[in-house]
Amino acid sequence: MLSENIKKALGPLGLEKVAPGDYAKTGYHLEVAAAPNQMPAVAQVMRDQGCFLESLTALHFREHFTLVYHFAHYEELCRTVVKAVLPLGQQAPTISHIYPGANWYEREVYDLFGIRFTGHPDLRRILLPFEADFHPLLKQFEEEAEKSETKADA
Amino acid sequence: MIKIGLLEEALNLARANSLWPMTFGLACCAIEMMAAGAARFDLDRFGAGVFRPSPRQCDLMIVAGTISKKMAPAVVRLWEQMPAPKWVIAMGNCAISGGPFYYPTQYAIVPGADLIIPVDVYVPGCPPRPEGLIEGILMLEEKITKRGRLRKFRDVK
Amino acid sequence: MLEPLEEKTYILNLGPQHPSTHGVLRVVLEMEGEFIVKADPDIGYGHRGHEHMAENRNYLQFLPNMGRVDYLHALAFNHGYCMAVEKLIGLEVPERAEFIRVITAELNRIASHLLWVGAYLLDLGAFTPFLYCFDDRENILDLLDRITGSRLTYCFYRFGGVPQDIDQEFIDGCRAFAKRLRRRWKDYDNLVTKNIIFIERTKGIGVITKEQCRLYGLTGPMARGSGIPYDIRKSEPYSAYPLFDFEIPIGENGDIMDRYLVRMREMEQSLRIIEQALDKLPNGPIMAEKVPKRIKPAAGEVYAAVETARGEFGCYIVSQGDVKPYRIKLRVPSFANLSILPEISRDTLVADFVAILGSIDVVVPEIDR
Amino acid sequence: MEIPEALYDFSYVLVFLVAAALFAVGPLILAYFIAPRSFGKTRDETYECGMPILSSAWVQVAVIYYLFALLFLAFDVDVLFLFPVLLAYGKGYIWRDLVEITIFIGILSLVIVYAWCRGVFTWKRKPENL
Amino acid sequence: MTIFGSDLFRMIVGLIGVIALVSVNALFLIWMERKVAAHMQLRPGPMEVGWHGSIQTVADALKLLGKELITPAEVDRPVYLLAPIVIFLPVLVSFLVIPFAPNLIIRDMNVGVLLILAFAALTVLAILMAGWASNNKYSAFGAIRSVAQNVAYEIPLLITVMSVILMVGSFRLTDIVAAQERYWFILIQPLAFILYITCATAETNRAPFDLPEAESELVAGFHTEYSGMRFALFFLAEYTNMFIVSALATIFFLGGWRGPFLPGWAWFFIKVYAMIFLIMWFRWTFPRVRFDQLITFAWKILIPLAFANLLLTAFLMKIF
Repeated sequence: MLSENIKKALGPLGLEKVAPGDYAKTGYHLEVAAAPNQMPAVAQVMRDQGCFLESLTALHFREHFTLVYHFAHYEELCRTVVKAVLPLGQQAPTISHIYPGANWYEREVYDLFGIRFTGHPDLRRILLPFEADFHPLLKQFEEEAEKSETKADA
Repeated sequence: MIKIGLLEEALNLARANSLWPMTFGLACCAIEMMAAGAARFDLDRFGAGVFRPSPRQCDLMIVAGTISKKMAPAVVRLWEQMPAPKWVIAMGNCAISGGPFYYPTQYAIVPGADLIIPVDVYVPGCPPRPEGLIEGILMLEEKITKRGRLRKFRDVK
Repeated sequence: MLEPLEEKTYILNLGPQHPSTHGVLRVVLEMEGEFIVKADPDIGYGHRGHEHMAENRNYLQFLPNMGRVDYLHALAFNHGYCMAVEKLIGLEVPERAEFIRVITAELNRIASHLLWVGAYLLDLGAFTPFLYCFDDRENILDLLDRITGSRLTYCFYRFGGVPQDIDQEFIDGCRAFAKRLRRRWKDYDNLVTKNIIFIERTKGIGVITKEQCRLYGLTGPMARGSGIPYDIRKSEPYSAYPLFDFEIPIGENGDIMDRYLVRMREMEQSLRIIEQALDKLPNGPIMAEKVPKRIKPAAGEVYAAVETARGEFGCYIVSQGDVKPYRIKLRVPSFANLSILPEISRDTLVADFVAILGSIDVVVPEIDR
Repeated sequence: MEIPEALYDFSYVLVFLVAAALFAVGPLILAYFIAPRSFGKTRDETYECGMPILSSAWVQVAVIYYLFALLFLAFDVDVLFLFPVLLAYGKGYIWRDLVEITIFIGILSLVIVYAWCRGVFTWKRKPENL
Repeated sequence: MTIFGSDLFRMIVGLIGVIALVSVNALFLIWMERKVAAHMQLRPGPMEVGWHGSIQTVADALKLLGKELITPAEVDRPVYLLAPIVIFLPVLVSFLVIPFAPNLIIRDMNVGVLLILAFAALTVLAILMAGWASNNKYSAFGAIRSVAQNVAYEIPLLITVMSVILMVGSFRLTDIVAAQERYWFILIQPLAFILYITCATAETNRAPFDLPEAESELVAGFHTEYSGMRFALFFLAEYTNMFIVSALATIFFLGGWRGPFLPGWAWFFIKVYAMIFLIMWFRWTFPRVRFDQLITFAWKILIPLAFANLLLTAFLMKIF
């Protein structure tokens, strides 16, 4: 079983959480929580296990960002989600030297959230014009408090 | 420079019957624009099927799709590079007003082609059917000649 | 003494308005003579902020957007989003609805592939097959038009089923179309596949290895052309696909020719799926019984993947118990597929570059979202 | 005085050349007067897919073109020598002219064989062994 | 004086005739191209402007006449302005020596073939001027490609034409037609005919060899920066060149004006338009070849074949 192998391989890294996921409900076979600094090591393990990077994105919360990495495998059905909590204003290490495909994903996350990746070879905006001065997917928490739920429901 | 009534009218008639559009698609509507040029709808029937890739050789810019803020300068530049006389058709709701993508906090699109270039004919729809685009081109022809086509397109029953 | 020119390379803009960039892709090429030293795709000219929009609308209001992300295979995107929301709120879809979804999505896949074949040959300079493909495609659009009410940007699936049942006329139309398309393939074979110029232009060009596929996360015909039998319909079965018998065509060399052949054979497989689904079509409701009027899922997250004509579309929804999603990430196939372009276009000629770019089958608004 | 026939030929060619030039210039002048004018900052900018240009188009072309140009020059000049042969061929000598033409073409063919072996006809970004 | 008088008359009538022919022919050919393409593509083509769109191209021409002429700022002005005129020069001169019927020829020169071949080279020059002067990368590409392509295909073209002339022993076009009294040369020179059509398609920049204006790569190729009437002149020259190469094919291989029942000029035009139809057929059927394939095809295959054909012709002439 691939998920067992991944679990075994991730063991020595001392991650926060490595647990099987509820596939029927969330679509994950393995849920992993890691620190951003551990991401290159995790990515290396996933690469050695033959997985590919399905997607990389971020979530913006009031206190922190969460980087979400999805890994899947071509031959075997095993989707692994890795979450890394990143405090606001901090940089995360890049994994684009391990997965070249992550290059664009990290640029997109930088573009939309303003998260910088250390060691990224070419961190430019990708979707918005280069001269744009905002990061659109950052939540406006103050504004949201004003809006009532019923208003959005209409 | 020189305007002679009869000559001008003949030229307008010729212009109306030979509108060469630019190969220029922005989003979903571009596919319907292609469909309008393809076998079933065949814009070439009206002489408007010669899609020229270079703006220098076009008469008609069909703004087919959403204009993003990143794309807007290019649209303006392309329009300016077209030689006069030139016309613009705003195809689809996005090109008319931003369409389904416009809402108060929208950051990425230009809500309407007419904010950046002058538009002659608006063809609504999301996307408009090819028949709609053809109708728009026929309307533009009426606008150019102030009369209508050389041979009036018979109403399809 | 003659001074040598300072720089041998120069910069060429390909796009955003260029006949072969399929919309508004821009590629900045650094060239030396006719050879490409470096290709740097500059995307975002079709960026419409779908993901930002998702956070400002409720679940149902966001549904029409899915038809406009990838307008060529809109129904698969409908499917993926509906599946994700259904998983999130725990909704069972009746079997007949799943069958209808499969039939319409496969028809749409054929339409998408047909458009690709046509547009791709246009890139290679052959104009006529483009119109043949469009002619065939119009037949599919007629069928789907009857059922879904639109030609291109479908918004047909609902949470818990489909809003409209198919009728006998549609079924007969599908069968007639399958017959017609099979006949037409002979024409395509003679006109395109066996054409010596086409073979010369595509064999051994733009080769992608299996390892490259993995590192860049390629999916869909791009990966299958390189010999990776990865198809969500088989490897992570969803909807009614496990009930049908079909194959995943794969290539051997990973060149443009293989990608072309994979797509051509996929159309045949799609026809098989449609015919089987029509044969086995069960009776019953087309809508789940207890669909909540107001969709307000509990806090949680879900990732659902479907196979579109271009590869894996993954819909990642994070809910915080609100009527609006907290975040929707659309994992679109072309984004990853295009990211390999700088790697495989190094040291190629412009003509080959155009051919390689075309073989990726990019839909720019899908990449830019 | 007898006017040589070739002079008549030249006069025809000359008249036609002038007429062609006039025929081409006429519409251009007419168009200049009747066409409207457009405006815009970027109207006179060089077209490059709707983007501002990043570098001049006047750059050194690929070196392979020079190779082909040289090859062509050598060939074309030599092939021109065949023209007189065409008119004289088959008049008088039985086999001698065939042998001569064969030798001539044979030598020319060797050029192609040589260029082929040296890899002129394989396009690479940087030709190595030339 | 009388000779000169009649010469002057012949010159003027010929000139008017040729200009009329060039204009009408181009209008007709463009219409024909659009109709042929349309019917091959399951669509009707121009229909609404005149009967079956028959005056569509007149409308196009008038429109182009009333179009603004933009001269981009960065161009090399004199060369840029001269190019559309230069491309038009060889077009008219070539008609001087083409025999449409036994007596329907403006000036029967003894160097007819050479005249056409020599002036055809001017087309390449005009394309190079247009592309290079535009200071547009796509145009420059188109121009350089065009030159490389034209010089590569000129040699096999020359050699192929030589094998025909070898059999006739004259550069006079009427002599070549006269030599085909018993049989057309296509019967004894089929290989030469195929070679000639291939090279002629390439020389006129028609698909599948239309690389100088390859739309999907180079936008509009060497005339990307030309608008209105200037662009129309390039178009006009292209279609007239198509007529000229087809006329030469008719003269060299299809027996010129020869044919039963109908008058000579009718046969001539039937044959020419049949050839043009063939070239159009190529265009709407084949994908475009890649540039290096195009060049190496000429050097590796066409030139050796043309040489072989010439030697074979020379050899057979000695035997029979």
